[in-house]
Amino acid sequence: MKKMIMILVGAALIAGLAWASPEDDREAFIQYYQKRFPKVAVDDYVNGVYAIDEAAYEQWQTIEEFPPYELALGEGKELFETPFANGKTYADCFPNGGIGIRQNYPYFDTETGQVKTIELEINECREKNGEKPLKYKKGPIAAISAYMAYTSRGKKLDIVIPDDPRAMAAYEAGKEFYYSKRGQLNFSCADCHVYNAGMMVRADKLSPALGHPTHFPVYRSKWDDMGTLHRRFDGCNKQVRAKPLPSQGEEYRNLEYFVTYMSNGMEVNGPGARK
Amino acid sequence: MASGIRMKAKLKGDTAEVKTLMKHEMETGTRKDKKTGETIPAHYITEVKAELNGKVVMTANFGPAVSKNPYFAFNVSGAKAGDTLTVNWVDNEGKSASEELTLS
Amino acid sequence: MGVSRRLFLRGAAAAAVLMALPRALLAWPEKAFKANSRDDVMKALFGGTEASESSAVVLNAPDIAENGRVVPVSVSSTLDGVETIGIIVEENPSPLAASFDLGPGAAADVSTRLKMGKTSNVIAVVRADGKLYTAQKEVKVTIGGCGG
Amino acid sequence: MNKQRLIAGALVLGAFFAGSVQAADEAAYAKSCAAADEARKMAAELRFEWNTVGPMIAKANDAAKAGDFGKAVKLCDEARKQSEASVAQARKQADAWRAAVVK
Repeated sequence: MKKMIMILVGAALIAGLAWASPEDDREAFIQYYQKRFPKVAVDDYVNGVYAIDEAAYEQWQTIEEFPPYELALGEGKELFETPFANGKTYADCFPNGGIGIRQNYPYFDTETGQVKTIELEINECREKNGEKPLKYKKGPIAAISAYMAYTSRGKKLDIVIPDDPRAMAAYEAGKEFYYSKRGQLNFSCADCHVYNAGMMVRADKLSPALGHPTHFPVYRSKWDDMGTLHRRFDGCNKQVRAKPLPSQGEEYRNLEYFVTYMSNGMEVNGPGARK
Repeated sequence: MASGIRMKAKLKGDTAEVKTLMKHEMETGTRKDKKTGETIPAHYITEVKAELNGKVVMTANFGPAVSKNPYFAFNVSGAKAGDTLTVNWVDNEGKSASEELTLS
Repeated sequence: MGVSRRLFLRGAAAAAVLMALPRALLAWPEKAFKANSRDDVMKALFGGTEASESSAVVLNAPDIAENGRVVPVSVSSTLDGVETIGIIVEENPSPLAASFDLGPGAAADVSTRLKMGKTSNVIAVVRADGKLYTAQKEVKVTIGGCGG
Repeated sequence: MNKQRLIAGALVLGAFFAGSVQAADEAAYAKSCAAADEARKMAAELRFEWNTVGPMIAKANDAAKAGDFGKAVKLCDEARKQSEASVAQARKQADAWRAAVVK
């Protein structure tokens, strides 16, 4: 199935069909939200659901006075700076010593032909230096990633799709995932966070997809804990009664690639606090 | 940070506005372990003391209804730059932690 | 048999708790935290239930809690001589959530975050110069899980 | 004497009958759950498995262990139906998603 889609994508590209470019996709995405919520400035979408929910916004501001993720930030900084057994540190694995680089993730690595997320590279760094990989959804990796995001606050997401058919295929695969209905409830990501953003599901207001990836990892009150973007993907998939796919597996990384591209140009403001 | 207490303070005139966040589970004693089905014993901070230059200015008594990783903010008058502000907590198991900062 | 055994067990558990309490904790108002009604909390913490509602007590809490696990609540007062502030969540199994004893220099202005099991009145009680003043507000709690 | 023999005969026959019913039930369970497993495998390969299916099959296996093959068959039949529905979902979405893209 997947192969067939790839071939189709490839064929379409070669045939030069009127295929929407990622940039067309992104512009259409923003226009959609501007039409739907005319009073909300595009830049405000970095605040997630709080951009479209005034009462909740105030409560969130109260929490932000001393957000619960600050504990994780302290832990993350410590972990980030503590050398591995071989004396090297995370800083040795990343450009600019890992500081202020979150806005460039995820990126397409033309060498390995796959999408690299910051969490994936944190673990690659560990393994390269003889350390055991961390679990991807929560705990130390969320703390380290939170710290790295924090050092990048205010920088604008700059996701690049290089001139490489594999990169385009990864983007398209992420897009396909985003718009495909899944699970027993037969909902796609877009059904909730695009077409029903702002509507209530039981007691919750559905957050808009625009700006979603700017504030991860997040401290969620529901978790009483920090979690990575893929932990949230996992939760969303479960909510529509689909079996979640592996964190940092190809599908979720491609999904992150697409979703983050849609928020290109928006400021990194992670880590975030959410209910 | 090893104490698991984060503190922030701002001096406005002679008033210090202090905010603290304390890492603690705050177990209510009514939750059940999902795997074993056993009740998780209550474990929560009972008392937080705030001291200015070694003198107690405020004591907060907590029950298990205070949220996980408790937040506690308060204001102290008669403070000036260079003063030492200390916050320490004790929990129902007798564990404790302490953190201090110098006002500036 | 059943009853007396249970009584005995409860007694034993209470004794165990008391023994486990470190000395520094003796000031912790255990009775008030164990009380299960607003009036019992008032009696245990303040020695009486007679209180007047006062606009000099300001209680800040959301109309609708985003998540009952983390409800921001703050209490301040313009009254002179504030000694103690109590925060009661009426519908919680143990209504007293927190109390604050103010020493010299402490302002009557405290903030914290509370767990609320369901929609409930939140009551701020302030003792100033030996008298009790209150402010209260209903906070709605809904449960959910689809926030982003 | 005759009567006794009759009773004994009836008992033997009854036991044989019960045994064969049990064997038939067990075979139905094996068949139904093998079909469920296969459908589930297909859904998983397409990455479209529903999270309702795994627990259902686990429950079916528990029921079979406890000897309740009727219940096990019911659960496996439902698990197979849901897996087939998710495979159909995957096939449909392979094209349908394009129509949902924001334009």
